[in-house]
Amino acid sequence: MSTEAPQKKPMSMRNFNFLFALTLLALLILLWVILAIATPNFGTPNNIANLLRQGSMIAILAIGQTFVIITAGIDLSVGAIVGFSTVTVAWLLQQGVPVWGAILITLLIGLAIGLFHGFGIVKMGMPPFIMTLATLTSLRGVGLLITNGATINITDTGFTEFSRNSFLGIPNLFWMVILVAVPAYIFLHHTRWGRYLFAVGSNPESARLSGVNVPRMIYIAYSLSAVCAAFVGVLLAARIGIGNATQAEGWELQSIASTVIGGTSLFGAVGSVHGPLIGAFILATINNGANLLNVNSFWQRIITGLLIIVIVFFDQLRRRRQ
Amino acid sequence: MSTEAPQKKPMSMRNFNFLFALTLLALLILLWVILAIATPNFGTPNNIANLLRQGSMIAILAIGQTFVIITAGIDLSVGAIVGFSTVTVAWLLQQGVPVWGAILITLLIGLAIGLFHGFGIVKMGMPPFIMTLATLTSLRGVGLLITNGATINITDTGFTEFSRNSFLGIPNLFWMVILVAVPAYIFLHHTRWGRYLFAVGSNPESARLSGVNVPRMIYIAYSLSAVCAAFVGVLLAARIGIGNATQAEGWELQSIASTVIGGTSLFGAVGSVHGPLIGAFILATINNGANLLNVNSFWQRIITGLLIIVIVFFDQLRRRRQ
Amino acid sequence: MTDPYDAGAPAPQTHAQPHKQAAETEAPILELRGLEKRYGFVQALKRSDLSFRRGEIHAIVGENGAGKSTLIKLLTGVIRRTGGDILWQGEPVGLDTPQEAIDHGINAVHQEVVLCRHLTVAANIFLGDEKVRFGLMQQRAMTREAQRILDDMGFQLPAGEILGNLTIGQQQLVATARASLRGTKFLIFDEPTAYLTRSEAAQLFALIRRLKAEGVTIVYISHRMEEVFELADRVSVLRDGLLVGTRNIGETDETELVAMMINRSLEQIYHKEKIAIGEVLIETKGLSGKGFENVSLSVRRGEIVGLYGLIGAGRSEFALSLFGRNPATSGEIFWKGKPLSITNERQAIEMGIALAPESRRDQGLALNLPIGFNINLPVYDRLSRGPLIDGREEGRLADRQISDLAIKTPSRRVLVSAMSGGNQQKVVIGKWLNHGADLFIFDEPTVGVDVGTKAEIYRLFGDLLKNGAGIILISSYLPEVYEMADTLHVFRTGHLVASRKFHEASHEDILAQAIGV
Amino acid sequence: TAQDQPTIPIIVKDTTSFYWQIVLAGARKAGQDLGVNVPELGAQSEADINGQITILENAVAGNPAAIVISPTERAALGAPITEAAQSTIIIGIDSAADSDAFTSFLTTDNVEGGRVAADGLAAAIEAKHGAIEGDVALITALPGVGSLDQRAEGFKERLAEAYPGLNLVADRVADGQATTGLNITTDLITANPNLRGIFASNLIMAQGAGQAVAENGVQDQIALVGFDSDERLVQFLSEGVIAALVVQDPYRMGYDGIATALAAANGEEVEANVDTGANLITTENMNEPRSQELLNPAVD
Ligand SMILES: Nc1ncnc2c1ncn2[C@@H]1O[C@H](COP(=O)(O)OP(=O)(O)OP(=O)(O)O)[C@@H](O)[C@H]1O
Ligand SMILES: Nc1ncnc2c1ncn2[C@@H]1O[C@H](COP(=O)(O)OP(=O)(O)OP(=O)(O)O)[C@@H](O)[C@H]1O
Ligand SMILES: [Mg+2]
Ligand SMILES: [Mg+2]
Repeated sequence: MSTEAPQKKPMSMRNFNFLFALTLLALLILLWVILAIATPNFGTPNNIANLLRQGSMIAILAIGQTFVIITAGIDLSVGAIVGFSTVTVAWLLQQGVPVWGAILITLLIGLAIGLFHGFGIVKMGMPPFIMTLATLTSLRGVGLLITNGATINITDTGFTEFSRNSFLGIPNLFWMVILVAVPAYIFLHHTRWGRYLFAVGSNPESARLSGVNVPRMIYIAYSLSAVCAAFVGVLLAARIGIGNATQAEGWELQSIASTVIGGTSLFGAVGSVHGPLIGAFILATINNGANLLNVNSFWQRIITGLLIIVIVFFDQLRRRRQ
Repeated sequence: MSTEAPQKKPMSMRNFNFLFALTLLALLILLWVILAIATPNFGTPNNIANLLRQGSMIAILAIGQTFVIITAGIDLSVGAIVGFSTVTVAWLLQQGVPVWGAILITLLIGLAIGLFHGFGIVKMGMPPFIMTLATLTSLRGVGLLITNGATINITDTGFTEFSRNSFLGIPNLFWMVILVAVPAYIFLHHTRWGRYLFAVGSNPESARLSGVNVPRMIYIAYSLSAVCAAFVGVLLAARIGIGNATQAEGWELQSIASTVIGGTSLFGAVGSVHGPLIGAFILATINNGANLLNVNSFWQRIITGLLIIVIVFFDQLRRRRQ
Repeated sequence: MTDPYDAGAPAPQTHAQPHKQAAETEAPILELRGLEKRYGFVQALKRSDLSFRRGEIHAIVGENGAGKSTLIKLLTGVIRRTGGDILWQGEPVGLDTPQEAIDHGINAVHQEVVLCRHLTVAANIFLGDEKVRFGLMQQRAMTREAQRILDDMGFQLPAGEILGNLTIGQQQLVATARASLRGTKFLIFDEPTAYLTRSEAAQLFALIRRLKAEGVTIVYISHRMEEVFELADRVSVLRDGLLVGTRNIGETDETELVAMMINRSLEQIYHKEKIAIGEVLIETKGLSGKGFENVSLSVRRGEIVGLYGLIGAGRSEFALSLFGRNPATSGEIFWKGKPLSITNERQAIEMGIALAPESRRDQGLALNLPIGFNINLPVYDRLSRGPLIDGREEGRLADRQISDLAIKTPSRRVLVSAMSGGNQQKVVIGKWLNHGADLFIFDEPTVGVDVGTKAEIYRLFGDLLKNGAGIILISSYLPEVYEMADTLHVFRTGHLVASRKFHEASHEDILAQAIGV
Repeated sequence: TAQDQPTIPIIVKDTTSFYWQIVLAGARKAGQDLGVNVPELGAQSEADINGQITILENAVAGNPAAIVISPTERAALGAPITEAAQSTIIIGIDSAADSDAFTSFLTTDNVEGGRVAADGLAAAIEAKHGAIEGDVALITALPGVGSLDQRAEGFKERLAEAYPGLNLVADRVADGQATTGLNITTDLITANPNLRGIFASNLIMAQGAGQAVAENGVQDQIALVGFDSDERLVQFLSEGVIAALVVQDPYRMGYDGIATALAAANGEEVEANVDTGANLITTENMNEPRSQELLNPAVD
C-alpha cells in the first residue's frame, strides 16, 4: 500500500494493456521454450493438446471471473457452481434428457445462481465476498444432497467423448475457450455494456449519474460468471464422465489467481479478456511442466505460490512505472 | 451562524457498535435457548464445554483476521499457517525442544510470515488477496515437504492433554481465547495503534498525512493475524496430537465469515474484537446444534450458507438505517 | 463578524499592516530555490524561487493545472521534489515525508478533504497525536478537548460525531481545526472556501487572522480574487508551473493578476448575451422529495435559472430528483407541457436532461479511467452501431471536448486521476456537452475552476442557450448566480423562499433571504 | 418407538465420499433391522481431523449406548477415543487408532489393501506384456490422509519385496480432485513412454486416472488398478480400462459395526478384532456373485 502518488506520466491505458498482454504472452512462450528444451516430451503434439485441455476450464472460469472483478466484485462460488453443474448435467442425462436439453437446463441453473448473487448484492446490500462465500457453502451441500455423496456415472458416450476429441487438430475443449473468449472479448472491449462494467467498477455513483443502470450491470457480471462456471461444469462432467458435487474445489482461487496474473485489478475497473486467458495457461503450463519434469507435487505448490508473487509483482511495478 | 447540525443525530459509532454486539449476543443466546429446549443434551455442562472448545480456534483466527480486515485488507493464509504451525511445533517437540521453546519458535515463524505479507503488500505493492493466496499455496507445500506428506506424532502428553483439560470448569482452549481477546480488545479499542488501524482502513492517504506510519501499521496488522494463526496451530497440534500440514483447510473462509458476521466491514475501518468472537461462536453453535439434532451434514452446509446471508443482511440493513 | 462578500465589510488591511512591516525586516521562514517537480513528461512545477515571511498571509493564484496544489504537496511531504532546495528558517530541509513537515510545524488543509470518514471528529483532530496515559488513549479527554478547540475557533461542530455524517464544508472545517492545532508555524490552505457556506467562510477568515496575529505564516490558494484581496499581504502568481511574479497586495489589482495568470487580459468574466427566451421546458408544481419541499419553478429555452442558497439548502437534492436519482415523492413535473414523473437517470437522460453533479470525486468521475472514457460515458448508446462501439467516433467526440474546453492533457487516454482539480471539473462538464440535451443542470460547475476557464464556461452557457437549451445553475457563489441567472431562486432549508429576475434585487437582499433574517 | 430405542451414532471419515456412504447405508440397514437409532455423522474431508474430534465430542455429549467410529488419523484420534470410552462403548471400524479402549474392531487393513493392489497390478502387467517388468506409478488423492498413506506403504513394500522388475517411477500426490488425477495421469503417460502400470489409491483418483487411460487409448499398454468401487469404476472395469479394483466391504463394516455395538451395549461378549477383508476384483472375476455383492452394495 505504497501511498506515494504516481510519479510519472501515465501511458495511455489501451497501449499499456496491449503491451502488458504482450509481456505476459512472452512469459508464457518463454516457459514453453524452456520446457521444450528441458523435457523431451513437452513439445509433442500430444502434450500440447493435453496442455490446451488442462488449461481450458480455468481459462473459461477466469474470463467469467474477470467480468465480476472489473466491477470491483469477486465471485468465490465458481468452483462450487462447477461441481454442482456436473451433478445437474449428469443427473439430467441419466434421467434421459437429451444432451442439448441437459446442457441448456444446467446453463439456466447457472444463470439463476448468478441472478441470485446479483439480487443479494444489489437488493440486499451484501458484500460480494460474503454473498458468494455463502453460495459456495450452500451449493456444495445441495449437490451432495442430490447425489447423497455419491457420483453419478454418465453413460452417454457421445457426451463424454466430446471432451476427448479434437477438431482441426485442436482439442474440442480449447475450441470451447475460443467459443467463450471471442464473444467475451467483443462484449468487454467493443460494446457499451463492456464500458459500463468498467464505469461501475471505477465509481458506481458516477456511472449511475451518467445513465448507466448499475444494478443491471451487476446482475450481468455475476450472471456471466455463473454461466461460465456452469458451462465449465458441463465440460468437466464430459471430461471426467461423472457428476460429483465435490469436484472443482479450490478452482475459485485458481480462477482469481489467473485473472490477477492476467493484469486484472482486484480494486476494479482494470482488466481484459486476453490477460486472464494467458494467466490461466501460465498456471496450466507450470503444472504440466512440473508433472513432466516429475517435480515433487509439494514443490509444485511452493513454486506456484512464488510464481504468482513474482508475476503480479512485475505487473505492479510496470503499472507504477507507467 | 449556519453550521447546520446533521438532521437526525446519528448514533455515535461507539454506541452503535455496542448495540450491534448486543443484538448479535442476543442472537447467540437465542440460538442457545432454542437448542437447549429442542435437544436434551445441549445444556449439559459437557456439551457447553465442547461448544466452547469447538469455537475457540476459529474465534482466535477471527480476532487476528479482524485486524487485517479493519485495514481494508484480507488474510487468506491463516488456514495454511495453522496447518504449517502444527507441523513446526510437532517437529520441534519431537526434536526434543522443550514445550515453551517449541511454542515460542512457532509463534516467531508465524511472525515472520506476517512480516513477509507486510513486506509484499507494502514494498512490492501486492494486493493483500493475492499475496496471502500465494502464501497459502506455498506454505502448504513447505509443510508437506517437511513431513514428506506424513504426519508427525506428538508424544509429549503434557502438551496434548492441555487442550482437553479445564481450569475452573472452563476448557483451557477457551481460556486461550480470553488470553488473546482481552489484550486484542485493549489494543484495538484503547491504544493509538488500534486507532491507526482504523485510520489506515478508512483513508490511508489521510493517515499518512497525519504522520501515521502506514506501512508499519500494515506490518502490524498482518503480523498479528499470522501470529494468532500460528498460536491456533499450536492449539490445534495439542488438540489433535499430531503435526500435519493439510489441517485447517478452509479455516480462512470460516474466520472471514465469523469476522463479517461479527459486524466487520470488508471495506475496512469498521470492526471490533467482541463481534468476531460472537460470530465464531454463532457458527460453532450452528454446527454443534446440527450435530446434536442429527441434521444431515449436507443440510448443515446449506443452513450455514443461508444463515450467513441472513445475519449479514440484517447487519447491512441496520447499518443503512443508521 | 467580517463578511468577505459584503461590499461594506471593513477593510482588513488596517490591522494587517503592522505585521507586514515587521515581517519585511526578518529573514524568510521558508524559501524555495529552483524547486521543481516532474510527473513523467509533465513538468508540473518548473524551477521556482519563492520566499515566505514569518507571519504573513501569502496568496497563490494561477490557472487550473498551474501547479499550485503540486507546490503545496511538495511543502507538506506528500510528494517528493525532483529538483531544487527548500530552506526552512535558513536551513536546507528534506521534507520527504508528511511526518517531517509536521515536525517542522508545516501543515496544510488540502484541496480534497483528506480525513478518515469512519472516525469521529475528535479522533480525526487528534489523529497521529493522541493523548495517551499508561499506553491507553484517553478518549473522553480527547473528545472534550476537541470540543473546546472547535468552540474556541467558533466552529459549531460536534466533536463526538462520525466525520462521514458531516457535510463536505463541515469536514473542511474539521481539517482546518486539525491543521491549525498542531503547534503550527506554517499553514497552507488549498482552496478552503470552495465547499464552505458564507458563515463557515467567515469563521475560517476569522481564524486565519487570529493565527496570523499569533505569528503563523499562512499560504492561501484560491480562485476567488476578492478573498485574495481581502486576506492576503502578498500574492504570487503561477502560470504553467512557473512563478511569474510576487506582488504586495496594495500594489496590484485584479486586472493585473488575471493578466499575469492567463497571459492576456480578460475584460469580462461574466459573459451574458441577450438571448430570446422561448417555450417552457420543464415546470415543477409543489414538488417535494428527500431534502426539499413544495418547490415550484420553471425553466424556459434560452433561460438560465439560478438556484442560490447556503450549503444544505436542498438545491442539489432537488436537482438530483429532477434527474431521477431520488424520485420526487409528491408534486408534479411537466416536461414540455406534458405531466410525467422521472423515475430514473436513464429516463431523464433520454428525455434530454443533463446533470453535472457537485462532487466530482464522488459523483462526477470514474477517476481511474481515461478522460475520453469519462467524456463519452453518457453517450455510449449513441456511439454504438448495432452492438458495437464506433471507436473512431468515440475518439473524435472526446478530442472535441478536450479542445473546446481547453482541458490540459496530452491525450484523451490519460487517466482522470492524474489531472488537476480544475481540469477534472471541466471533464465533468464536458461529458454532457456531446449529449445535446435540452435542459442542463450545472451543480456548482465552477468549483475550483480558474477565472479564465470560468469565463469559458460562461461563454459556453451562452452557446447552449443559443441552441435552444435551458440551464439550471446551482451555485453557492453569489456573484456567479447573480450575474448569470435570468431568474434567481433562493432556497432555504429545503424550501424555495424567494424568486427574483435578473438584477432585480441586491446582493444583501438575496443573502438575507438565504440566511433567513 | 424411536424414543425407547438405543442410540448408536456412527462417525465416518468423510460423508462426501461414496465409500463412506456405503458404510452409512450398511449402518442404516442394521439400525432398521435391530431397532437402533443410528445418527449418521462424519467430517466432510478425510483430512479434517479436528472436525472428527469435534463430532466425536458432540456424540459423546448425547449419552449414546455406544459409538461406532472410523478414526481418520491413528495418533490424533487416540486420546479423544480413550476419553470417550470412559463414558460409552466405542467400536472401531475400517481404520485403527492409538487407543486400547476399543471394545471391538472391524477393519480392512489398508496396508494389506496396498499389497493386494501391487499383486493385482503385477498380474495385470504380466497379462498385457507377458512379463512382470516395466515402469509403474502411484497416485495418491490427498497428502496427510492416514488410510491413503497406508495403502501407499503396503503397495511400495510389496513392490520392493516381490516384484523387482517393476520400477516405481512416480509417486504423485494430488489435491483430491478427479481432474487433477486426470491431468497427472495424462502427463505421466506423456513423460514415461515405458509406463506399464498405475495404482490410483482411491475412488476419485481412479476415476480421473481411468478417464486419462481411456482418453489416451492406452489400456492395452497400461494396467490401471483402483481402490474401492462405484458405478463409474465398474464400467471402466468391464470395458477393460481398469484392470483391477481392490474392494473392501464397507457395507458389511457399517452393518456389523452397529450390530456389534448393540451387542456390546447389551453386555454381550464381542470379538475384539474382525477383518472384513480386501478383495481384488478383475475384469475376469467381476461377474461372480460375491464380486457383484461387493461391487453393487444395496445403498438406498
Ligand atoms: N498524479 C499526477 N500524475 C501526473 N500528472 C499530474 C499529477 N498530479 C498533477 N499532475 C499535473 O501537474 C500539473 C499541476 O497540477 P496541480 O494539481 O498542481 O494544479 P493546480 O494549480 O492545483 O490546479 P487547480 O487549480 O485545477 O487545482 C497539471 O498539469 C496536472 O495535470
Ligand atoms: N451527509 C449528509 N447527511 C445528512 N444530511 C445531509 C447530508 N448532506 C445533505 N444533507 C441534508 O440534505 C438536505 C439537502 O442538501 P443538499 O446537498 O441538497 O443542499 P444544497 O442546497 O444543494 O447544498 P450543497 O451546496 O451542499 O449541495 C439538507 O437538509 C442537508 O442538511
Ligand atoms: Mg489544485
Ligand atoms: Mg449542492
